[in-house]
Amino acid sequence: MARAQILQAILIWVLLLILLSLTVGASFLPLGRMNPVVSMGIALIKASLIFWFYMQLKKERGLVRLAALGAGAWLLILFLLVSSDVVTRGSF
Amino acid sequence: MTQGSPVHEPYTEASQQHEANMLGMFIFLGTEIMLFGGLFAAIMVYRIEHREQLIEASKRLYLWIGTANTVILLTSSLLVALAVQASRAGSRRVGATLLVASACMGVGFLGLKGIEYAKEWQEGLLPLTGVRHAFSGPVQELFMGLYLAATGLHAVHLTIGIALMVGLSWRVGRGSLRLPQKALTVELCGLYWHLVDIIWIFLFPALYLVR
Amino acid sequence: MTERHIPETDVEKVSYLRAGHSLRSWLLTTDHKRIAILYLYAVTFFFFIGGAAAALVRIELLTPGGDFLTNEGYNRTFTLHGVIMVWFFLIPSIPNTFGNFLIPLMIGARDLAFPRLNLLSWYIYLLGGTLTLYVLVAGGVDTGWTFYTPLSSMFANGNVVAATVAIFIAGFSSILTGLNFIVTIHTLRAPGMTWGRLPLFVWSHYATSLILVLATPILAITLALIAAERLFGIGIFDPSLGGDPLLYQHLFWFYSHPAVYIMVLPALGVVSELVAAAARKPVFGYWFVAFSSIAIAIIGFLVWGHHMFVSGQSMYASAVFSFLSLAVAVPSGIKVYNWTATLYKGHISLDPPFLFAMSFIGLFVFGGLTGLILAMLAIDVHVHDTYFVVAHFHYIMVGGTVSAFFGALHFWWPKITGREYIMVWGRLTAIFIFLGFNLTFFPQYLLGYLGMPRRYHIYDPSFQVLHVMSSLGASLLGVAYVLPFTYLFYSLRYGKPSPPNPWGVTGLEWTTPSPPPKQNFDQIPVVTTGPYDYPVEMEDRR
Amino acid sequence: MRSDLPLWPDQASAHASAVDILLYGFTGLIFALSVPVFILIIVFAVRYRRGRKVNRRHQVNRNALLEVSWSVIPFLLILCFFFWSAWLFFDLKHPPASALEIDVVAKRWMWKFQHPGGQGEIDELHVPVGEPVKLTMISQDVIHSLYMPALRLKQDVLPGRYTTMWFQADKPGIYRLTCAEFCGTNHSLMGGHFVVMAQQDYARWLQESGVDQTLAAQGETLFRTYGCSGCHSPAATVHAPSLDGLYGRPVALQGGETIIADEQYIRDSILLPQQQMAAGYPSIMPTFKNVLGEDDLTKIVAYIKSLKATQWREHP
Ligand code: HEA
Ligand code: HEA
Ligand code: HEC
Ligand code: CUA
Ligand SMILES: [Cu+2]
Repeated sequence: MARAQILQAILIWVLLLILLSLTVGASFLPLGRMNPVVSMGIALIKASLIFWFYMQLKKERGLVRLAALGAGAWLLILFLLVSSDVVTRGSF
Repeated sequence: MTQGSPVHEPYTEASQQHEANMLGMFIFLGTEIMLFGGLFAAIMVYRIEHREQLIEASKRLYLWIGTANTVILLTSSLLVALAVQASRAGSRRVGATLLVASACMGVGFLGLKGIEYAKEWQEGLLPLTGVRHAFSGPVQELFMGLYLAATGLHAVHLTIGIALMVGLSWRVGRGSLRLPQKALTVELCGLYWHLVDIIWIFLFPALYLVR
Repeated sequence: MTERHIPETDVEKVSYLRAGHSLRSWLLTTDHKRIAILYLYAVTFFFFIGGAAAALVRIELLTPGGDFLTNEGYNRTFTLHGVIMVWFFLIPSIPNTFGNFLIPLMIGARDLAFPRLNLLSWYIYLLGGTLTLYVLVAGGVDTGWTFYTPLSSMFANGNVVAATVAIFIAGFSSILTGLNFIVTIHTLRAPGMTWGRLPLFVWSHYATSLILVLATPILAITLALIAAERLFGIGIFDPSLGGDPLLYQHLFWFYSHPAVYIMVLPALGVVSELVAAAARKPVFGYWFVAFSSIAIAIIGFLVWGHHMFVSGQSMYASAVFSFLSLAVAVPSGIKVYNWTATLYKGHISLDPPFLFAMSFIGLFVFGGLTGLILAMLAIDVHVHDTYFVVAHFHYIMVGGTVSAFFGALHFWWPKITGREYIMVWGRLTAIFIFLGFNLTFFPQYLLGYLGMPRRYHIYDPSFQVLHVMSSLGASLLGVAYVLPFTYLFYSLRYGKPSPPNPWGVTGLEWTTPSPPPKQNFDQIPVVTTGPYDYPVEMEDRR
Repeated sequence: MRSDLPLWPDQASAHASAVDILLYGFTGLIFALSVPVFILIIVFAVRYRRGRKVNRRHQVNRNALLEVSWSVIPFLLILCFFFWSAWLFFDLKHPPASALEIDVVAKRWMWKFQHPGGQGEIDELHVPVGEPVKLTMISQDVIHSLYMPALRLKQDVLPGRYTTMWFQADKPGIYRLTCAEFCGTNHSLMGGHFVVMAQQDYARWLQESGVDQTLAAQGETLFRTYGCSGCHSPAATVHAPSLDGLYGRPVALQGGETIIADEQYIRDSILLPQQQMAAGYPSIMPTFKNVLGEDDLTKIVAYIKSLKATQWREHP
C-alpha cells in the first residue's frame, strides 16, 4: 500500500479527533441559540471528510456523488417545512 | 479501478458494472440516511418545543461514554479505510487483520453502550415498560425515549456492520475472496461501515450535546 | 367460437415462458419478465381481497343504521381495504409488473441491474402480504390506513404491531425495486439510447423510483416508532409526556403524499405511450412531458401539509402548503394538455388500450381538479375527512391508475403472452368500467359537501339515496373488473398468435418477438432514431 | 331535518355562504380548464380517425410558448382563488375579542360543552343567533374533530393542546354536529346537534338549565380544595407569583424569553410546571397531571382568567 495513502488516512483521522474535541468543548461554552448550529456544523464537516476521503467519493463520477448527497438534501426539505409549522404555530 | 474483476450478466463491460454497484450502494446508503432522518426530525421538533427541559435531560446522559464511543467509531473508520486500501493492493493478511480490528472496535462500542444502558437502567432513566421509572419530569421521559430509539436503531445497524466485517475478514484471511479482483466487496462493506459511523457523528451531538 | 385450440408457434417454443416448466424455474427465476408475471398474480390476488373489503363497505352503507357490520367490524373492514389496496395492490401494480417487464426491453438491456435483488424484492413483498393476511385472519386492525397516534399507539386494540411490521416489510420491497430501476436506467441503456430517446414510460418510472427510494424509509421509521411504543412503551408520540400529536402526521404525510405520486406517475407514463400509439404520432412536447414527471416527483415532496389544514397546524404553514399544492398541479396540467395536442392531426384508432387511456384522462383530470379544490384552505376546512376526499382519491387512484393498469394490460398483453384477445370485449369492458365507476364515486362528491364524514357506517338518513346509488355502482364495478380476466385467459388458449408488432407502434419492445426470448435481444440493438419515430405518411407531407 | 334528497347543505352563517360562493367560482374556473380537454379529445378522436381522409399536413410536435402558456396561465388564474380562500381561512383564525367563550372537552365518543355561566351540555350546544361564539377545545384521549357542516367549519381537537374555533350563526335552527377525525369504535356515534336560538330564547334556556355557580366560581372552589391558594394568595408564606390579571399579561420566563399568558400557558403551568418556569421563582410547584381532569382544569383556568389585576377580593 502506498505510504502516502496511509499517511493521508491517518491525517484525516487526527483531523476528525480534533473536530470531536472541538464540538465537545464548544458544548461547554454559553453559545445559547447558536449551540445546535455549531455542533451540527462540526458534525457536517466530519461527515464530509469521511464521505470525501474514506468513502473515496473523490474518484467517483458526478452521478454517484449526487446519490450520496441526495438524501441529505431531501432531509432538509423535511426539517425546514416541519419547523416552519412548529415555530409559527403559537401565533394563531 | 480493479482490473480483471469478472463481468457477469447483464453487464457488457467492467466500468459499467463498477458504476452500477457503486450507484446501487450509495442509493442504499441514502435510504439509511432517510430512515434515521425521521428520528432526527423528531429530535429537532422536540428541541424547538421543549428547549430548556431537553437541555436538562441531555445533561443527565453520560457524556464521557458518548465521547469515548465516538473516538472508537472514528478510529474504526480509519481501520476500515486502510483495510480497503490493503485489499486493493492485494495484501490479504494486512487486510484481514485490519477488518478484524475494526470489528473489535465495533464490539467495544457495543460494550460501552451496554454499560451506559445498564447505568441508565439502574437510575430508572430507560422508558421501557416494566422497568423502574425515575424521571424528573414527563419531557425527560420523552427525551430518553428518543435517545433509546435512536441509539438502539444505530446499535442494530452497527451489529450488522460487525457481522459483515467478521465474515469479510474470514473470507479475505482464508483467501476465498480473491484480492485484488474482488476488492470491490470489501469496498462496499466499508461504505456501509462508514455510513454507520456518519450516523453516529450526527447522533452524538443531537443527543449528548443539547445545550 | 368455432376455432379450436391453436397449438404453440415456433416463436412461442423459444419464449421466456417456455424457458423451464418446473415450479422451481418460476419461483427461483431472475428473469425480469417472469418476476413481472409473478407480481401480476400476487397483485391481482390482493386486488380481489381489497375489493371484497370494498364490497363489504358498500353493502354496509346501503342502510343508515349499522345493520350488516358492528362498529368494530366496519372500522377494521375499511382499514384493511385501505391498507391492502394502497400497499399491496396500487403501489406495486404498474411499476412491479409492467415496469419490471418493459424497462429492460424498452432501453435495450437483457435484464435489470440486479436480477437477484429483483427476485428478493418479490419475496419480501410476499412476506409482507402474508403477514397482512395473518392480520386479516387475526381480526384486523382498527386505525384507518393512516394509523394516527395516539389512537394507533395507545388506544387501538387491533393487531397494530403486526400491521405496521407487514407494511414496514412491504416498504423495503418497493425501496429495492426503486433502487433497481434507477441503476438500470442509468447504466444499462443500449448504445445510442440517450435520455432524449427514452420512451416516456421509462421517464415516469425513473421519477417514481426517485420517490420510492427517498420517501419509503420515512414511512418505515414512523411505523417502527408506533410498534416501539406499543411493544416497549417508548412514548415518542405520547401527548401526556409532552409529545406533539402533529409530529406523527408530519412524518406520515411526508411519505404518504409522495406515495400517491408513486401510484399515479407510472400510470401517467403508460398513458403517454397509449396516446402516442393510438395517434401514431410523437407525443407533443416530449421534453415538457418527460420533465413534468421529474417535477411532480420533486414538488410532490413539498406539499404534504395539505392533509393537515385543520389538524392544528400553524395557519402560515398551511398557507405555504396550499400554495405549493397548486404548483404541483402544473406539471400534471402540462401532461394532460400535451396529450390532447398529440391527438391533433393524428391517425387515431379506438382500440381498447386507447379507450382505457381516454377514461384515464377524463377521471384523472376530474380527480386532480377536485384535488385543487381540496387544496383551497377555506373549502378544505369544510370537506376535510368527508366523502369529498374519498371521492377525490378514488377518482384519481381507481379512475386513474386502475384504468391505466387495464390499459397497459390490454396494450402489452400480446407482447407478454404472445396471444391476441378479442378487441370488442376490451372496448365493452372499458366503457362498462367508466360508467360503473362514475355511478359509484360521483355521488360521493355530493355526500362529502353535504357533510357526510369519512369512516362512518351509521349516518344521517338524508344521505341514504346517494349511498344506495354508490353501492349500486360498486356492484357494477365489481363485475366490470372481473370481465377482463375472462376474455384475456380465453386468449391464452384460443387467441391468434401475435406478430412482434401487432399495433404497428415504435419502441424497442416491439422489435422483439411476442413473447420475447429469455435474453430479450439476440444482440444488444444500437439506437439511431428518436422516440415515437413514426413515418410521416405521404398525404400528410403534401 | 329533511330526509328527502338534499343536494346542498344548509347555510347557517355568512362564512358558510362565502365558502359556497368561493366553490361556485372555482368550479367555474375548473370547468373552463377541463371541459375543452374532454371536448377536444372526442372531436380529435372522431375527426382524425385512422383511415379517414382529412388534412393532416405539417404536424407540429412541440411549441414551447404554447406549452408554457397553458401551464402558467391556469396557474395564475388558480392563484387568485388561492388568495381569496386564504383570506377566508385567516379570518377563521382570528376570533373577535367580544366572542361568547364556550369550553369544549372531547372524550371518546362524546362532546361536553361548558358555558361561562356554568351550564354544561353533552352532545348538544345552544348558542345565541347573530353573536360571535368562540370554542376553546381540548381532548382527554385521542384526536377528535368538531365538525359543523352547516357552518362549513371543523377543527381537530388535540390531547394536550387547546385548539380554538369561532363562528357567528345567522339563521336560527337545529343543525348537525359530528366528529370528523377517526377516534375508534364509536366514531360514527360521536355527534349531536347545535341549536341556534334567538337572544331571548337563549337567555331563557340559560336560566332554565339550573346552575347556581358560574364556571369561574366552580373554579375558585377547586382552586382552594387543591391547595393552589396555599401558595397563590397574598397571605401565602411561599414565594409564588400572584395570579391576579395573569391572563393576557406578558410573563418573563426563566429561559429569558417572554410569552403572553394565554389559556395554554396557564394549563401547562398547572400540568407541567417545570416546562415554562416564571423567572425568579423556585421550582416548587407540584405537577397536577393525573390529579386534575380536563373539566376541572377548564374551570380553574376560567377562574384564573377572571382574576382582575391587583385587587384581591373574595368574589371577582
Ligand atoms: C393517485 C393518488 C393521488 C393523486 C395523484 C393526488 C393528486 C392531488 N391531490 Fe390528493 N389525495 C389522495 C390521492 C391522490 N391525490 C389521497 C389517497 C388522499 C386522502 C388520504 C387520506 O386522508 O386518507 C388525498 C387527499 C388530498 C388532500 C387532503 C384532503 C383532506 O384530507 O382534507 C388534498 C388537499 O390539497 C389533495 C390535493 C391533491 C392535488 C392538488 C393533487 C394534484 O396532484 C392533482 C393535479 C392534477 C390536475 C390539476 C388535473 C390535470 C390538470 C389540468 C386539467 C390543467 C389545469 C390545471 C392546472 C394547470 C393547475 N389530495
Ligand atoms: C388504493 C386503491 C383503492 C382502490 C382500488 C379502491 C377501490 C374501491 N374503494 Fe376504496 N379506499 C382506498 C383505496 C382504494 N379503494 C383508501 C386508501 C381508503 C381510505 C381507508 C381509510 O379511510 O382508512 C378507501 C376507502 C373507501 C371508502 C370509504 C370508507 C369509509 O371512509 O368509511 C369507500 C366507500 O365506498 C371505498 C369504496 C371503494 C370501492 C367501491 C372500490 C372499488 O373500485 C372496488 C371494486 C372491486 C371489487 C368490488 C372487486 C371485486 C370483488 C369481488 C367480486 C368479491 C370477490 C371476492 C373474492 C374473489 C375473494 N373505499
Ligand atoms: C408548593 C407551592 C405551589 C402550589 C401548591 C401551587 N403553585 Fe402554582 N406556582 C408556584 C411557583 C413557585 C410558581 C412559579 C414557578 C413556575 O412557573 O413553575 C407557580 C406558577 C404558577 C402559574 C404560572 C404563573 C406565572 O406567572 O408564570 C400558574 C398559572 C399557577 N402556578 C397555578 C397554580 C394552580 C392552579 C395551582 C393549584 C392547582 C397551583 N399553582 C399550586 C407554586 C405553587
Ligand atoms: Cu371523536 Cu371520531
Ligand atoms: Cu396529498
